[in-house]
Amino acid sequence: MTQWNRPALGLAATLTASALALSACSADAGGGGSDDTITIGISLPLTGDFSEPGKGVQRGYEAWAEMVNADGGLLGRQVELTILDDQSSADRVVQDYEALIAQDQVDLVFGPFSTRLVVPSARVAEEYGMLFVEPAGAAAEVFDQGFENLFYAAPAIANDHYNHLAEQILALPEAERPQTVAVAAMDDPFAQGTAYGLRDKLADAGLDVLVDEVYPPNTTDFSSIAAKISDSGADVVIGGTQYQDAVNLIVALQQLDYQPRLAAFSTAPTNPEFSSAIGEQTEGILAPTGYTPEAPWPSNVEFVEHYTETHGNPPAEDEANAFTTGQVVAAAVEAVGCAEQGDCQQQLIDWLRENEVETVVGPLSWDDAGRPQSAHMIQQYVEGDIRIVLPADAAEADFLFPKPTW
Amino acid sequence: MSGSLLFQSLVLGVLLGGLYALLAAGLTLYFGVMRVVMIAHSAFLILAAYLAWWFNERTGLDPLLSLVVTVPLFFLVGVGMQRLLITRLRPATLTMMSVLLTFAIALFIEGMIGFVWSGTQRRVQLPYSGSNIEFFGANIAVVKLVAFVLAAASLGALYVLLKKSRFGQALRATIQHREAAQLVGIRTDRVAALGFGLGLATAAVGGTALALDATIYPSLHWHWVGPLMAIIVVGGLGSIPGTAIAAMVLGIGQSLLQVELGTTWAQTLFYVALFATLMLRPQGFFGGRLAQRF
Amino acid sequence: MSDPDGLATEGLTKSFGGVRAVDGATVTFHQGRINALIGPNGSGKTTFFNCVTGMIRPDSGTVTYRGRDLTGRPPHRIARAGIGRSFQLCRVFPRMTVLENMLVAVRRTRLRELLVGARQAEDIAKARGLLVRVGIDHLENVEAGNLSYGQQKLLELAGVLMGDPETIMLDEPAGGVNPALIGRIGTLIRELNAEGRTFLVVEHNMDLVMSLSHHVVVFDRGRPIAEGPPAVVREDPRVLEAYLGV
Amino acid sequence: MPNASDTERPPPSPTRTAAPGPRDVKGTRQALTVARAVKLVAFVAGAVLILSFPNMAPNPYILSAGVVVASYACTATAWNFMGGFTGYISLGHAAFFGLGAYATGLLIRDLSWPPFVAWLGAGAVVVLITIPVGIAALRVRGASFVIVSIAFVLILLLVSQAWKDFTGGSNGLVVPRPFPDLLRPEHHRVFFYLFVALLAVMLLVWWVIDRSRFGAGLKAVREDEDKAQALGVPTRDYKLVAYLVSALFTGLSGGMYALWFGDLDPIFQFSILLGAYMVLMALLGGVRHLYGPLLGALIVGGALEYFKLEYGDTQLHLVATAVLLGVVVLFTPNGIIPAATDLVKRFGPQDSSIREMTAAELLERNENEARRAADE
Repeated sequence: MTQWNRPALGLAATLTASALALSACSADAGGGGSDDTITIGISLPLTGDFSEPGKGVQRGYEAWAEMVNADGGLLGRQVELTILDDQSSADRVVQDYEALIAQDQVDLVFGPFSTRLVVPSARVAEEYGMLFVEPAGAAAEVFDQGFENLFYAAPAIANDHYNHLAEQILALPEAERPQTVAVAAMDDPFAQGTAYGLRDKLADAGLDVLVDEVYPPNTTDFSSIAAKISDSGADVVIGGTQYQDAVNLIVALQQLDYQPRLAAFSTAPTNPEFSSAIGEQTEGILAPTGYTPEAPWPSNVEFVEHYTETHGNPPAEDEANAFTTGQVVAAAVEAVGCAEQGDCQQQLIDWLRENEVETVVGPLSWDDAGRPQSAHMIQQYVEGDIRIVLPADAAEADFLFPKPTW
Repeated sequence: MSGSLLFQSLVLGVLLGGLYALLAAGLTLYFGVMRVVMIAHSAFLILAAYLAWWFNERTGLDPLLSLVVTVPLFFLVGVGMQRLLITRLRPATLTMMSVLLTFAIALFIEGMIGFVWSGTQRRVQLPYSGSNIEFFGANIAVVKLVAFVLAAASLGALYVLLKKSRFGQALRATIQHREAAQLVGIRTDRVAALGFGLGLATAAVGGTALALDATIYPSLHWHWVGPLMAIIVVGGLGSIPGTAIAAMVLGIGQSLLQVELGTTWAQTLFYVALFATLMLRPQGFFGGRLAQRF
Repeated sequence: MSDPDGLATEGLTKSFGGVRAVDGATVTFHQGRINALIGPNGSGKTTFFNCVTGMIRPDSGTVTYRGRDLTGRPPHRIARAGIGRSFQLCRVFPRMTVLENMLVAVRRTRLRELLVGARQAEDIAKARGLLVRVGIDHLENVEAGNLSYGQQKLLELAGVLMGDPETIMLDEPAGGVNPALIGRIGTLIRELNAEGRTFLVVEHNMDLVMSLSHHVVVFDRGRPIAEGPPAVVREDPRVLEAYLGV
Repeated sequence: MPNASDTERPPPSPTRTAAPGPRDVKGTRQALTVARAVKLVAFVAGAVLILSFPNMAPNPYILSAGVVVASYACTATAWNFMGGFTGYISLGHAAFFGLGAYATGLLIRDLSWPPFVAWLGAGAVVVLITIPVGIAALRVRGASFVIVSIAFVLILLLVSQAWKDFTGGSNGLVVPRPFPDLLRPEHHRVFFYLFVALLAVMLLVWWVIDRSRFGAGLKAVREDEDKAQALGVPTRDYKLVAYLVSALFTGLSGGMYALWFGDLDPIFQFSILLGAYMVLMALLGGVRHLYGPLLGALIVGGALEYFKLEYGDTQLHLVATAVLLGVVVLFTPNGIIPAATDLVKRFGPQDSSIREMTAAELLERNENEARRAADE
């Protein structure tokens, strides 16, 4: 008859054990918020679909922390980053922020990468009353969720990234102006936001959209999408891309010998690995950017100098956006004079609503929903280097059109 | 859909179908000799692709050369797996438990790949990645053609081995009727181990072919395991020719549907075919009569 | 010759990959009698048996029982039509006790009857009665996998009886058991037949077949080649040829 | 709650044994009472521990980890309605979890149903979708069934990614909070109890089926499907009902998860890994036992959450899960409950087994086994 009660006994034993284990492991944590340091919790996609930009953001955050600490810290306290890997998964990112806030008792949080992960994590932060400044949630949807704690630390939201390029195309003489467009976008609010912003402006001006494809983030085989684009022979190809998908799509297009007159891809071309990944055939490829290392803002000069010293190359956009996030939060903390959970967070939020912050991407201010109020620039590969070509007043090189063959 | 696009898709479909056929043949081998559904087959496929990538990354040599190492290595791993793991399972629950065991192996490989090489997407960079040749108006990427030729040659070699060699005869006899094969003096346990090794060797070849033109990441194998499983059920479990035909048909079908429906919906073709097979002809469409009982 | 009350097949055919295991078998079994089905190895007896009991769906032909067409019906329908069967290599539920094995065979269809406890007093009483009858009642709480092969055979027979079948099909009841037990099984079959149950027995043990059965059907190459009382069949030249010629 | 395991004996006849000769009836009855008392105490202690967990949890994160473990316990127990009773191992139960979650979210979003009405509605949706799938999947056995179960998850993953207008595609679906006014820790607390209540219902239903005639038929399917059918058990219908019950409860767990978590992502909802966790938890605990999956969920789920907290999320989780699954399959396919019981039996002096056999029977059994081994 002993057989009867084993399960129940085992159950009780396990329960006790796990309760003890959980309580025990919580005992040694919770010490994060000690007085000498300011701990900042971050969750980033260090593996998974978004790992390339995720690591860029990590480098930016770390550069910011090093510079702040070298400078004496925030409010005279050293800054310490706690970075968790969310594997590009929404479920993980929520648990990560919950752990950072409730378990580790971090003083501040910074946002994760990619719009898909920003929305769930912003909700956790809001429910704990935390200020949430983020480097990557640019899509329009992010700002329609009614968040009161959210600020995007970049010049403009996704749909406006290509505004300068659209103007430039539409200003071309009728005979030269491209007539047809092919669009392929990742099923991701940011990637789609950028591509659709440009697509809609061109369509409104009378260009024909011949191909309009969407693919899930984990897609790796682009041969059929490329076949469709190639078959359409569109003048303009717009890629709503992150990183690897752009590389794959471009290689697949090259395999089909498709030669557009203008090619624009979001995010990927700004990555330092990009040109070797597609076989150095980058000439003429366009990308929007909110950042250029050449920008004259005082903090940017320092940032570029420090970053180039440590990494050997100037920072790219992801790094800069992360750095900007740090600058925005730091400005609020210094102004309000506190950095801990509780009422302090609301004071930080209120301060940011009212004030403008000087950053590496220029002065930033926000509307009530946290939308930044500036504009993006357009970059292009010219003679092997990526240069700002639009708007004209910031241009480092001339806009190259039509695009040379790849 | 224009004619040229149709033709282009057809060509892509044939290239893809060849790879499917090789990989599904491997799966069929395991099932034939051991009644084991080898979930980890595509995990080994991705592992081989990673090894090819890593080889290229380290040495700068063509990833195809990694075959010299991976094929014998995978063959031995296959023999070892059959000998040390599969035979430990009780015959009564072999089929079910082997699914779980190979599933665990698949997870293990996925985790180890992620641990060693991180979850970042990888792609072999070759000087000829973007090159193509023209074929009656369709453009065929050189890398895809190389992959197809590799797959077709291996499948052909496998076919000759099974048809002509004594080992092949023993293997086919074991697949058809294990007990009868034992009665005529075939050492079925050894044949099974070699069959397992051979199956895994197809994964090595397939993985290398895949690495030429695909972006790889640790969990990619799930995108292969579903279609491959569907192919072997549609083709009739245990029938290699049936599997090859099903692989071609479904590969071409997928490629054509992609144009109209997009990549994601097109993949559902495999599962629609799988469910249709179960409802209409559970024993598979191209021979094989083992499905229902196993 | 045809008995409208009995089990009969007409032109039953089943092939496996080109080999006709059962090839147009037309057989009528005598109701109320002990029928035996014999034949050399590979003559299609077991496939025929499986076609009749619904384990295998025949390619063509019909199975009728008491005027009802049972062709291609699932096994549980055939069981519920009153035909119980045993398996060639005796099959019991190894990790269930002897009594639990018996209770599986209790047939109920109404939801309320299905959800009540499996151990209803009436069922247990009936099961015990049958276990007493086959002589393994002292083992009712032993897991069936721990029984000897002979005991498992007896349990299987008792399980079949739980469903009160009018016709009982036994696939090699004497296979692999010791002579003493063969005698016991033979006696049981006779007793049950005397109570009015029809038997259809596939058997290799010629002594048992000849002493037990009233009617013998001889199979070769998937179809009956001879039938009749044991004494007649034994002398039939076709039967001798089938057995010796292979 | 008594555990009607396979070895349960009816209380009125506790003295029937295989061993011949008289037994001490009084002693047995006393042992029975003691066993019952121990069992009752253990049960109450377990229940109290579970119910007081939210109050013992030192911070909301631990509480949320508790909710995750509770949801694992629900899914593993729900899985066991199919896997445990019939022996049909489904690696694709995440499909029902995801379906329940998405159906709940979509009923709230598109039809504006109240959250918990939508949750029940989602259960009905899951059952409706499962009927044709079950009919197709249950036409085959063994490995083919597993293939179909995996295919079902993969197909739903594709559909949920591709059908953007309906499911939100890869962006996922946001499910509104059922209790918008609750603070986050309170929200966790409420859902912990909701999950525990769902689990209690499942355990009750499991117990009812386990001791019923229906359950006896299902277990017969697990042991030998052909034989069961030959005895008149309508195996297809039985399996289908078990499959539906299992899918329903898995779907309800998924729907509850959706209400709790709020953000649905196709890749997580329709994840093979989640299905693998269910199998691992149930097998580890023991599929033939009422509390097996729950025990497995506490061990595996607790370990998962613990390691996540201590070491972050690394690929080694996958490796650990894989190794554990491999070890369970190779060495304790019946789970730790029977293994522990056997261990206690072997070393414990107290237990004079009911299954005690005479020497003759033991000999016979050994011969029998040897014979069968020779046959194979």
